[in-house]
Formats: sequence, structure tokens, C-alpha cells
Amino acid sequence: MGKEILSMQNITKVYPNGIVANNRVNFSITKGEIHALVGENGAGKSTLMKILFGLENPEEGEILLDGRKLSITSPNVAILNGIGMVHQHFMLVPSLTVAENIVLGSEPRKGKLFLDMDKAIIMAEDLAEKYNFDIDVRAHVKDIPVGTKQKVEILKALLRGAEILILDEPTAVLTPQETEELFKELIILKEKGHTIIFISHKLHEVKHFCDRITIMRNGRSMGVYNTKDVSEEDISRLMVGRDVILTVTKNKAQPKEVVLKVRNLTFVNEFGKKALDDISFSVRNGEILGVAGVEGNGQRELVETITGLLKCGKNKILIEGKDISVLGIKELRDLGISHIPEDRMTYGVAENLTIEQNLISNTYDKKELNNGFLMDMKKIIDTTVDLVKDYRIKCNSPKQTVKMLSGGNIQKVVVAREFATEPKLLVADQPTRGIDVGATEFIRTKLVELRDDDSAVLLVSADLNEVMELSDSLIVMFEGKIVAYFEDTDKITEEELGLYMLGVRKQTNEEIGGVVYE
Amino acid sequence: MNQLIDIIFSASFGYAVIRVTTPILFAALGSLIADRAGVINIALEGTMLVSALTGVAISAYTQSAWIGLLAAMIAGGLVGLLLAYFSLNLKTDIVLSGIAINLMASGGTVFVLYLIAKDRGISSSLPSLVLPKIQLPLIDQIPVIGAIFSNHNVLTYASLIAVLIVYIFLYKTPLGLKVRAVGENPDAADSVGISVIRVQYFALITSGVLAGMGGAYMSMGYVSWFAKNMTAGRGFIALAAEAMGGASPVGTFLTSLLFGFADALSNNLQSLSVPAEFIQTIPYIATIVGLVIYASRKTAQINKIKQQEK
Amino acid sequence: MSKNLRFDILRTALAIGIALFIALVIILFASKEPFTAISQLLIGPLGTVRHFGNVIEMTIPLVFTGLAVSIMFKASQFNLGAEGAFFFGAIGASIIAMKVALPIVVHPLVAILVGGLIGAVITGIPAVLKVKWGASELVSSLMLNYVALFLGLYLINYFFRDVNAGAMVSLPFLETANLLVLIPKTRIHFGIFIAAIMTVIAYYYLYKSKRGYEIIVTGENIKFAEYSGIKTGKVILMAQLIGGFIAGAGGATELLGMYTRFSWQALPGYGWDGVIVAILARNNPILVPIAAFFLAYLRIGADLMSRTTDVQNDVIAIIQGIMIVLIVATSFLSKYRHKMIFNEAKENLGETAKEGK
Amino acid sequence: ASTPAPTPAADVLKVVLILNGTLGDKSFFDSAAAGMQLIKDKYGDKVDVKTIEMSYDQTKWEPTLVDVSEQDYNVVVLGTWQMVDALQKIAPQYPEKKYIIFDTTVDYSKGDMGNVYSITYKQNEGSFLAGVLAAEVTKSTLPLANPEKRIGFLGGMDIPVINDFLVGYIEGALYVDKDMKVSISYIGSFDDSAKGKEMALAQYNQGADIGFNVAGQAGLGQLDAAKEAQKYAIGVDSDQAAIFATSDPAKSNLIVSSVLKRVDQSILRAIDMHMEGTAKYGEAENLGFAEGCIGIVKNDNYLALIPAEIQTKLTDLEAKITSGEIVVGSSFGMDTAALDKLRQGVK
Ligand SMILES: Nc1ncnc2c1ncn2[C@@H]1O[C@H](COP(=O)(O)OP(=O)(O)OP(=O)(O)O)[C@@H](O)[C@H]1O
Ligand SMILES: Nc1ncnc2c1ncn2[C@@H]1O[C@H](COP(=O)(O)OP(=O)(O)OP(=O)(O)O)[C@@H](O)[C@H]1O
Ligand SMILES: [Mg+2]
Ligand SMILES: [Mg+2]
Repeated sequence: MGKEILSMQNITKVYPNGIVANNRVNFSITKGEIHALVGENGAGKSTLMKILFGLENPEEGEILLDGRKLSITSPNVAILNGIGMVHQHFMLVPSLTVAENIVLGSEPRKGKLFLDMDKAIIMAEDLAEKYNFDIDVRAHVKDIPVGTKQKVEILKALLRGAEILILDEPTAVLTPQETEELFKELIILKEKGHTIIFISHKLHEVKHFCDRITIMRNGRSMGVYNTKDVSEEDISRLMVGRDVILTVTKNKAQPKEVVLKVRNLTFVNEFGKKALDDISFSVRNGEILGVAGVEGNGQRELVETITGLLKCGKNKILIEGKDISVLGIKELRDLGISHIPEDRMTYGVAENLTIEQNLISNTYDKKELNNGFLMDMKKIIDTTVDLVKDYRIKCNSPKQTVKMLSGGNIQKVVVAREFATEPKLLVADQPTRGIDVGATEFIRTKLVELRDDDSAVLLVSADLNEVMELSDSLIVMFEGKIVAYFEDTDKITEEELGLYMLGVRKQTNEEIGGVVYE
Repeated sequence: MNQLIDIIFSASFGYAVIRVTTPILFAALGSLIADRAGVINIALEGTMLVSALTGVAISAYTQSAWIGLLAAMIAGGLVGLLLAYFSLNLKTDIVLSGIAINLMASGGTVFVLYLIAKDRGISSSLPSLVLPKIQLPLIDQIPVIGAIFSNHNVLTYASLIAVLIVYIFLYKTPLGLKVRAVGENPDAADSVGISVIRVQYFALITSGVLAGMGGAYMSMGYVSWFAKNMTAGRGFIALAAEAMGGASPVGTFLTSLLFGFADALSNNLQSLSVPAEFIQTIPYIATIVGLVIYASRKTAQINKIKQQEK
Repeated sequence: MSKNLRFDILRTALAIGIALFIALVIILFASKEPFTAISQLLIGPLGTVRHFGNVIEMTIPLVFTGLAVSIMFKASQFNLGAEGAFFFGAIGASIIAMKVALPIVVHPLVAILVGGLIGAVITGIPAVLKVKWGASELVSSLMLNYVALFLGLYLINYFFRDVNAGAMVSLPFLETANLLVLIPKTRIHFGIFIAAIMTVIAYYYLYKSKRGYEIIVTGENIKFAEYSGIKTGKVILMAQLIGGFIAGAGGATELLGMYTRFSWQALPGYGWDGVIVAILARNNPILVPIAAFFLAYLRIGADLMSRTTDVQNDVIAIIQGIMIVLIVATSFLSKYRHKMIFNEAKENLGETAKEGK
Repeated sequence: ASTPAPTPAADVLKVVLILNGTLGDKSFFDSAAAGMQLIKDKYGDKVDVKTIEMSYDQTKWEPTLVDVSEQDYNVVVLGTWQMVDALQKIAPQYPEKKYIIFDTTVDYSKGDMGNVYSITYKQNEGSFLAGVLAAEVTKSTLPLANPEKRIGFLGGMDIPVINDFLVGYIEGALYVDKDMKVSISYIGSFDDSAKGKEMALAQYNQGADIGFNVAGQAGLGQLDAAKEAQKYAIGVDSDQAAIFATSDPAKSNLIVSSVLKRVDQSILRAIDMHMEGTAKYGEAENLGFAEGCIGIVKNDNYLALIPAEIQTKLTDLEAKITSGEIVVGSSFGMDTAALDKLRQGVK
């Protein structure tokens, strides 16, 4: 065990709305370890790390770096002291290129005055190559998929060569292969003497790669453990305070009629690239069809065309026999479509509105919530209070703005809203991203319940574990095409799936055609 | 109609377009820098007024037009600083801060004018100076071109150079990159150690300096005195020009020029038999039409891509 | 919550105090009778019924444009269309008031309705340009204000001008069109009721109806609104039409209540004032009358000061600016507030800890 | 009253001027304020004068008029047609107060207005001379004159008072030469001197070699334009050559003359009459050349630049107008169509 290099003592943080996010928390790390920080949604992990990185100021407590007392008043101070952080909600500038984002704040210069863009590109490319990330550094961030954005975030922190690297859920959108790759690098860093703080809700990662774990609950630290001394079950019990079942039990699906019919769907994006290439499949009620694939292989476009965010051609997508190309999103939703979007902060919520206002965005105009000209405020309060309770959204009251929620709780708001309408078709893009183990269990169970209540579910996820566990059948996407279809998810292995996802293998057209049911 | 064509194709008209464009261009560039840093500067109008007065007062006092210009730029920068203080430190809504500064500038300039010139309307009693005009060596010789482009006020050329400088600054320097990052996602900039507030201070002050040059041009080039409320809405036109130019330096330059063109046209058209009120609307209608064409071209491009999919 | 309210009141009071102190310093510098001046500024409007009436008279148009701007800003339509709508609404109402013979009561109401509809057209144009082609509403509304001005002047000057008048003004309104004066010795007119009704309707519409909900969601995050199925184009148009209607009706009301003929030669500036009012009121209709009253009180006090003492109008502009800035300054005392919250939270923690035992 | 009125010394005459606009217009508001100064200079301690700016917001005008009527002023001076309605309403309520209204007249048939004295000006007559002067200059062989018969008129806004100047100007020009062309521009503002300059330059570029500005502060742009284009200009209201005589002689030398509208003199004259007890309250007076309230500047510039025969002609015409031999048209009561016809006729 190395020596302690950083210690946070008695940290108390009260947000302006009176929420106590950290309550006399002690946290310390030793040189050269990978230290996991886990806890339920809203436990105060991000807050603690934001304090360490200078984004928030604590009311009480002190931070010692190498035994020296340090007051971290801004990220700049943190960076100067060798602390780097990867935020989960992206801290990227959309209109700038990947390379520009990576070098931002420590730009290479030509002479004294000018920006050396060529050098920046080379630096970014080298870095990406070194970590085996496949990124076009000249692309604009606004055009790249979430998974790539995540990689850019990681590269940003790595470029600065932080001694202490904080990673706030970096793996939520990575494939197992990419996660593996990342950890290889992290271990190299660790061997070079860097120290890593790692936040994740994926306990097997924690168990696999980390040396020690600090567990947080309700703003307090529940203690520090050596990873080898605790099992995944122990960790989740310490986090949640009860036993958590990590796998969902579900009966065999009873699929009935086709609800969603996608036929020969092609989508060309702004740059003239075929993001979707002649895709056909069907989803029936009573089944969950999983879509596996590495981010950026057309999943986002697929989801967005089905849910109406992107327009598609005539007779390409039919829901219960209706051509959706002529329908607006409103009409689609009225047909019974729900949608959990990939990017919760952009599409999923209006962060400055209250939880209540966010929870009714798909039902506000329904008869139940209206009394003639006016909305039925009492009814709205009742339904939202119920949802907050059901989905265990951690907040003071539903009148609190969404912005003040922790990442996982924001996700719960989205999920609660989209589930509550008991949709005919649910298009779920990574529904449990960033959600803690306890809540994940709950949401997965709910999803299966929805299925059993005859909803059709299209589940997109980069979390192989999740797709494999939840889906009844599965398709794999690669470069805008469907490359494989498995009627029964139980019959495949993760490794096999990985080969399809990386485009190494491809099924015959007949095999893939199985998902059309005609 | 022939008369109209004669007017438009005369060299003096081309010359007038450039002359009319100058103050708008300066202020629009000021608006651009602030906008790119995410801090909308509504106070351009007031800034121009303050600088126009400062230039006159200081040039009269020192008997140096250049010191007057410098003072005008400093004054503009100070107004920018004030706006920054209000909006970034006191956290007053920036639009409201801007409106308040305009209010204060319109009253304050008259107040100061009265103190120094004993006049509530115009500074003509002060022996203020104007900035020189510049004969462009070779271009001067070319027939029509020379008449249009040569012999403008030094600040007119400065405004054109400013377009280039702003362009280089924004896209080719580290600070420019920071400005763009701060404007688009301050959290992101903050997270890589950029001091958002400092960048925004810088942007507002620079914005003020640029608007200040526009103000100096008004009182030390365009005309040779300061008069109450002499900017007459040019600060707002500049805001419009910048927004219409898509917040890019070249776009802003073109839209400022478009506005200058329309304005010059309306100044020249009164000899035709159209009611004055109609002619006075020309610059504004031209701006709206220009805006729609510009914006609809963008949507058309997107539609075209969508067409291809089908 | 009540603690917060108390804090807000304290904060505002302190901000006003500081602003007044600065004002006093400026006045000391600019005036030989600073104390009369400051007392005129502060309590002058309370001096006589007539002067207090002046405050209310000025509050009325500010309420209209404040509401209009609030609704448009709520939809995140940052534009100044209220100015043009107010002006052109007044023109439309004037034409009805001059040329259409109608019975009393009906006449002003029709004129105000027409003014409102015309106002809606004025602010509707930037909305259409925005929704159809993505044209910036800031630019088009700013430009449209000038177009409205000159077009309005053209209409009045060429078709409705009173040739016997010594200035460029319209024919006088028909007697039936004038709004009733309610309180003798003042010019407080029936428009105050219209403003009050508009305020209540705007409040309920925005915060208690589904259409208002759509406006708020669209204004906060248009992508989220679209994703939720809200037809954002329609919502933006609607917000602009309603804003324009209120502003136009305001122009009409102001004219019929305070004037006997149309005589503006320039934009009256109530649109800009509406922006001030809306921001002071945080775009909340129910707070708009308070903000409007505040601004009107300040203005009338300033007028009285300049009329009765040697402080010039120009100085007043400076004082007004400072007051507005300080009162809206949100960071003011925020440290103190945070400490208060922190202590409270700590107290709560202590209690729960005890309960735990 | 809102303010406790200080007890006035018994024999001090308290005069207040209320302006429905702001000072600094270089036109009749400034001139009226100057009139107050003339009164103070002349009567010293015997008078107490005050000037109040009510700004351009019309809703403030009537309350202010009531305020000053309730206070202890003896004479209230105010101006412009826009104040007439309010005055007609207020004046009968305060019969012990005296009111002097300039640049317009109240309707004495609308109630008991024995305490109101109205002053109007024959600006069209002064402007007629400006038209004659301009036409003569453009036809002349003066160094900066061109052969084209075109003169300029730069108005602030298309409003009756400005057009009254215009009508006189056009008639004067046509009196000299039936084929005279007049470039007419309205700035649309009394503030924007930069735009004034642009429009004047446009007129000079179109062949005018002399222009007349009637646009307050905005009109000063024309003087800059004259200097830039090296053409002549005629000023208005005050002697505009004098404004720049020391600060910018090169500009001043191009201003051949200015049409004077002496609001200051007319107010002083009214107070003089008040002091003498000969004031014509209850009446309106139309002042012109004879009373020294309208005139055309004959300063050194004028004397040096303008050929003697033109000078004589102007003096003659002034006499003819004063005697009524020549009657100059006015825009007051002229409808828009007739005015348009007049304007189109000279384009
Ligand atoms: N900006 C804020 N304003 C007010 N409250 C906040 C804010 N950010 C976080 N909180 C609250 O502080 C508590 C801790 O939040 P934090 O983000 O640290 O949780 P977390 O452990 O990171 O949770 P998650 O796993 O969901 O991200 C939560 O109750 C949250 O609602
Ligand atoms: N882009 C953003 N805008 C506003 N607030 C944000 C943003 N990103 C994060 N937050 C806030 O910061 C806090 C921490 O969120 P973040 O997702 O980083 O925490 P986390 O611990 O990674 O959460 P989780 O475990 O749920 O993924 C939350 O309270 C969230 O509301
Ligand atoms: Mg978190
Ligand atoms: Mg997270």
C-alpha cells in the first residue's frame, strides 16, 4: 500500500436549496491505487468529487494534498495541483472539433500568439491512438455519438496528465471491449504512479479493477473496504441497506401481434453518410427486442426515426399498420409510443423546470389532468407525488428543479414518466444508464412487467449485460445494418455477440430476415 | 427608375455606403465578440454615445485627435467593464444591465456635455478635432474604384482591418478558442480550468472598445461634433447585423454592409416621388428580407438532405 | 418559504437603500437643494392625489407591455416586438376611434380589440419568420418596430391627418371612444380594469393552463418540448400572438385613456420599459403590476424632482439606471443567504441526529 | 400644491417656462430658454425665472401645467400647438395667472381665455427670403455655384411647422425662377445629425449647390456636408455661421445666411409688455419682420459673399412682404395632397 496522498476531512456541503449532499464525509486515497466510490443515486458522490475538483465549495471540512492543506477554489487550482476529472454529463463544446475540445485550456501555440491547430490535431490523434479509441478528431463534437463523447472526455483528462484522475461513471456508455481497453490504460497509469478515483454503478467493474472502495449512503461515508474482502452482494447491501437481487427473473415471452414494423429504412445524415442502411425488423407486443451494437452504428438514428425526432420516408415505419411518416410526435405519442432518449439532458428533461413539470410533459393535455380551461393542479400533484415515490426519486419535493437532482435521479424522472403511460411501444435507449443497483433492479423489473402487460419494447443499450439479460430476442447493428438476429437471447454468449458487434461476423440474409415475421 | 439606377451606380453612392457602414460595423464586431462569449451586449448604443462624447471632449482638451480616439476607446472599454461588473459580479440580468447602461449613457452624456460645453444639445462650442482621411496610394489612381474606396476616414479602414483581426482572434488564437468555448458551454470551459468570468470580462471590455471606436467615428469623422443621442439607434442596428450575420466576422461584415447599402439608398431616394415614410423603412425591410433569405437558405440545405433520404 | 420571502424583502430594501444613497451622492453633486430633491423623488408621488394618480396612469401601459414581454420571454422569444405592437395597436385603435361611429362602451372595446389584433399581427410576423425559416426574432422584431413606426406615421399623415392642426396629428377621436376617467382630479381611466383583468388572465393562462405549460416547456428546452410531442412552432407563434395582442391592446388603451387624438411621432418606448418590467417581475404576470408600479413611481418621483428643483432630467436617467441594476442584482447578499440556509440545514441535521438516538 | 411654495417677495415677477420637449434642440426650445435669460438679464432681481423640461412624453404635459398653475408663478410661458388643448382647459381655471403661448394660438372662442396671450411667427416669410437667396445663389457665378438650377431643403420631419418653412422656401425659389428644382429630404428625426449629413451630401451630389436645413440638431449635419462637398448652406433659427465662427471657420464661411425665428425676442417682448401693462392677454399676435422676431441674418459672411444686387433684392422683398404686397403661402391648413403637388412640382 502506498502512502496517503489525498485526504478529504469532515466535508459538509449544503446546496442553496438546503439539501445536505455531503455530511461530514471523510475520504482518502493512497498513491497508485484505483479507488472506487460507490453509492446510491443521490448519495453525494459527484458532489464530493466536484468539491475535490473545485466546482463546488464545501461549507466545512478541509482537503489535504500530500499532507498540505489546500483550498481548491476553482478547477484551475485543481488542475494545477494535478487533479483531473471526467464528468459524466458532458463538459464539451458542441461546435468545436474533438481536437479543439481536447486541447481547450492548454492549447499548443505557434509563436506566442497563435493557436497551433495542426499540433493540436496531432496531439489528439496520438492520444486517441495510444488508448485505442477510434475517434475522428476533426469531427465536430455536436455530430458524434454519446459513446464517443465519453471517450473525448476521458482523453481530455488524460491529456493533462493528472496525478489524481477522477472518473465519474466513465464506462456507462462503453462496450465491454472498450471498458477493458480503458482499464488496461488505467492500470498502466496506475503503475506509473497515478491515482484514480472511479465512480460506477457497475459493481463487477468495481470488483474487477479497483483496489479499494469507499461506499457512500445519504451523504455520509459508510466506510472503506479492500475490494478483495467484499463481494458484489456485500457492496450493494452496504450501498442500499438491503439485499439486492442482481439478476431479473422473467418468464418466457408470449409475443402476439406486430406493433412496430420497420421496412427497408434508410437514413442519410447531414454529411451524406448512410447512418441506417436498408433496415427491416418487427417488434410484437409482449416481447422485448434488444438492439446491441457499438455506439454510433445507427442506433441513435434508428431510435430517433421511430420516435419521430427524425423524419423518415413513406411506408418505412408502421405502428399498428399506420405509416408514421405523416405523423407528428404528438400523434405518435397519442398512438402509445414512449421514448427514453439517449441523451437525458438534451431531450429527456428541461432542467430548469420542476420535477413535477417534467413528469407531466407527455400527459399534461390529457383529460385526467385538466378541468376545462385550467389544469387540475391537485391531480397533477397527486400523480407526480406517486411517481416520485414509486420510482424513489430522491428529492425534497416534486417542486424542486430537475437541475438539483443527481444524475441517476434525473434518469429516474425520465423513466418514470415514460413508463407511467403504459405504452403500446416503448423505445428505451439505455434506460438504466447511471442508475444505481437498487434502482436498476426496480426498473428492469418494471420493464419486464410492461412486457408482460403486452407492451412492445425496443431496448437499445451498449450495456451488453443489460441487453442480454432483458431482451427476449436480439438484433445486432453494425455500420447502419442489421448483421445478426437471435431469436432467443439465452442461446448466445457475450463473446459471440462481441464478434458481431465489431463487424467480424455477419449472418446470412435469411437468418437476419427472421426478425421480419411476414 | 433611371434616376434610381444612376444613383446606385455612381461612385459617390459607393463611397457613401462604406461611410455609412463604418459605425455599424464597429459596433457589430463588438456585439460579435460579446455574443461569442455568451454575454449579449445590449449596451452598445450607450457605449457609442459615451465614447463619442469622450472623443470630442478629450480631443478638444488635448488638441490631439489621436489622444481623443484613445480616450474614446478607453471610455468604451470602461463602459464594457461596468456592464461586466453589473452582470457578472452583481449578477443583474445582462439584458437589463444593458438597458440600464443605455439609460444612464443617454442622460449622463447630456449631463457631462452641459458641464463641459454649457450646452444640452451639441458640442459645437468645443474646439474638437476630427480624425484624418487617408488617400490610398495606388487605388486612388483607378477611376471609379478610387473614388469609392479611397479617401475615407482612417477609422473606416480600421473597421475593415478590425474584421480581419476579429476573425484571426476568434479562430486562430488560444484566447479566441476560449471565448468560443465559454460562449457555448461555460461549464465545459470551467471544467478545464478556464476562468469563465475573466474571459467574459475580457469579451465585454473588448466589445466596449470596438463600440467605442464606432462612437469616436460618429463624432470625430462622420460629423465633427457630439450631439445628444447622436447614435440614433445604430447600436441596435449593429446587434441586428451581428445576429443576422450568424455571429461570424465575415457574415457580420456583409450584413453591416447590406445595412449600409440600404441606408445610403434611403438617403438618396427622397428625390423620387415616394412618401418619405416608405423610404425610411427601406433599410429595415431590406434587413428583414436579407435575414429571411439567409435563414431560409440554411433550412433549404437541410431539406435537401432530407429529400435525398427518400 | 416565508423565510425566503423575508429575505427577499430585506434584500430588496437594502438594494433600494444603497441605490438611494448613490442617488443622494449624485444629487448632492448636481443640486443646490439636495434634500428637497431627494424627498421629491421619494415621497413626491404621495404628495397629492393628482400626483399619485400620475403614477397609476403610467403603471397601466407598463403593465400591458410588461405582460406582453413576459409571455414572449417565457417562450424564450427574445424580442422587442412589444414596442412595435404597442405603437401599431395604438394606430389601429385610433382609426377606429376616429372613423367608426359606435355607441359608448362598445366603441373603446372594439378599438382596443382591433388594437390588440393588429399588435398580434406585428409580433406574429417575427414568429412566422422564425418558425418557417429560423430567422432570428431579435433582428426581425427590432427591424419591424421601425417599419411599424414609419408605416404608422404614413397612415396617419396621409389619410387621417388633421389639416387644421398645428402639428402632425390625427383627427380627434369621437367622444364615444374615450375611456372613462374613474377618479376625479386624476386621469386614472377604465384601462386599469383592463390591465388587471389581463394580468389575471395571463397568470392563469401561463401557469395554470396546458397552453401555458407548453409555452414554458418550449421556452426552457425546445428539444425536450418537441420530444414530448409539443408542437413548438405553434407554441412560439401563439406566445408571440398573445404577447402582441396584449401590447397592442395596451397601446390602444393608453391612447383612448390618455389622449384625444393620435400624436406620436416616434416609438413611445413602452416596449423597452416592458422588458425592464418583465425582468423585474421575473416574467411572472402576477408580479408585473408590482414591477410596473415600481418603475412608474420611480419615474414620476424623478419628474417631480426635476420639475420642482434644479436637478435635471439627465441626472435622473443615471439614478434610474443604478436603481434598476441594484434591485435586480441577484448576487447581492447571496453569501449571507447561503449561510442562513446552511445554519438551518445544520440545525435540522442536529435534530434528526437526536431523533436517531 | 405639492411643494410648499416659498413666499415670494411682493414685487418679484415669477415667470416659468415649461417646455414640452428637452433643451439642446438648437431651435425654439433653446431659443425660448434663451428668452428667459434675456428677461433675467434685463430685469435682474425684479424677476424670478425658471425653465422646466417636460420631455417628449405627452402624458406628463398636462400634469405639469396644472402643477405650475397651482404654484406661485405669475406668468406661465409655454409653446407649440400640442399644448393648446391642455391650456384651453386649464387657463380658465386659474384666472389670476397669466399664460403666454408661442408658436401657436389658442381658440379664444373656446371659453374665457382673457389671461392667455398667443404668439405665432411668420416663418414662411423668412423662409421665402431663404428661397430667393438660394435660387439666386444657384444661378449666380459664385465660386462654388454650378450651372444647374437646383437647391436643397433638409427637413427634420414631415410636419406642419417644417412644411411651413418649405412652402415659403419653394415659393421664394419659384419667385426667382419658375424652373427652379428643389431636392427635398426629411431626416425622420431631429437628433440624427449623421443622417442629416448623409442626406445633405446626397442632395449636393445630385446637383444642388446650396441647401437650407430646418431640422434642429439633425440639420447641423448639412453644414458638415457643405464643408465636405464644398457647397453652400443656409441655417435656421439662430445664426448658424456664428456657432462655428471660431471653432471651424472653413465651415462657417459656407453658411451664407440663416433664417431667424426669434422665440427669445418674442418672449422678452411679451414680458416687456407685461411689465409696462400693455400686454395683449386675450389676443393672438402673428409676429414677423416688423417685430424683429423673424429675420434673415446679414452677417459678415453674407455681406462678403452675396453680390450687392441680390442683397438689395432681398431687402426690397422684405419690405414688400412686411407691407403685404407679397403674400406668402403657409402650410397650415394646407392638405397633404396640395402640399404634395407643390413638392412634386419642383422635383
Ligand atoms: N446543484 C444542486 N443543487 C441542489 N441540490 C443538488 C445539486 N446537485 C446535487 N444535489 C443534491 O445533492 C444530493 C447528492 O447529489 P450527488 O449528485 O452528489 O449524488 P450522486 O451520489 O452523484 O448520485 P448519482 O449516482 O445519482 O449521480 C442529491 O440529493 C442531489 O439532489
Ligand atoms: N449538464 C449538467 N447540467 C446541470 N446539472 C448537471 C449536469 N450534469 C450533472 N449535473 C448535476 O450534477 C450532479 C451530479 O451529476 P452526475 O451525473 O455527474 O453524477 P453521478 O454521480 O455521475 O450520477 P450517476 O451516478 O447518477 O450517473 C447532479 O445533481 C446533476 O443534476
Ligand atoms: Mg452523481
Ligand atoms: Mg452520473
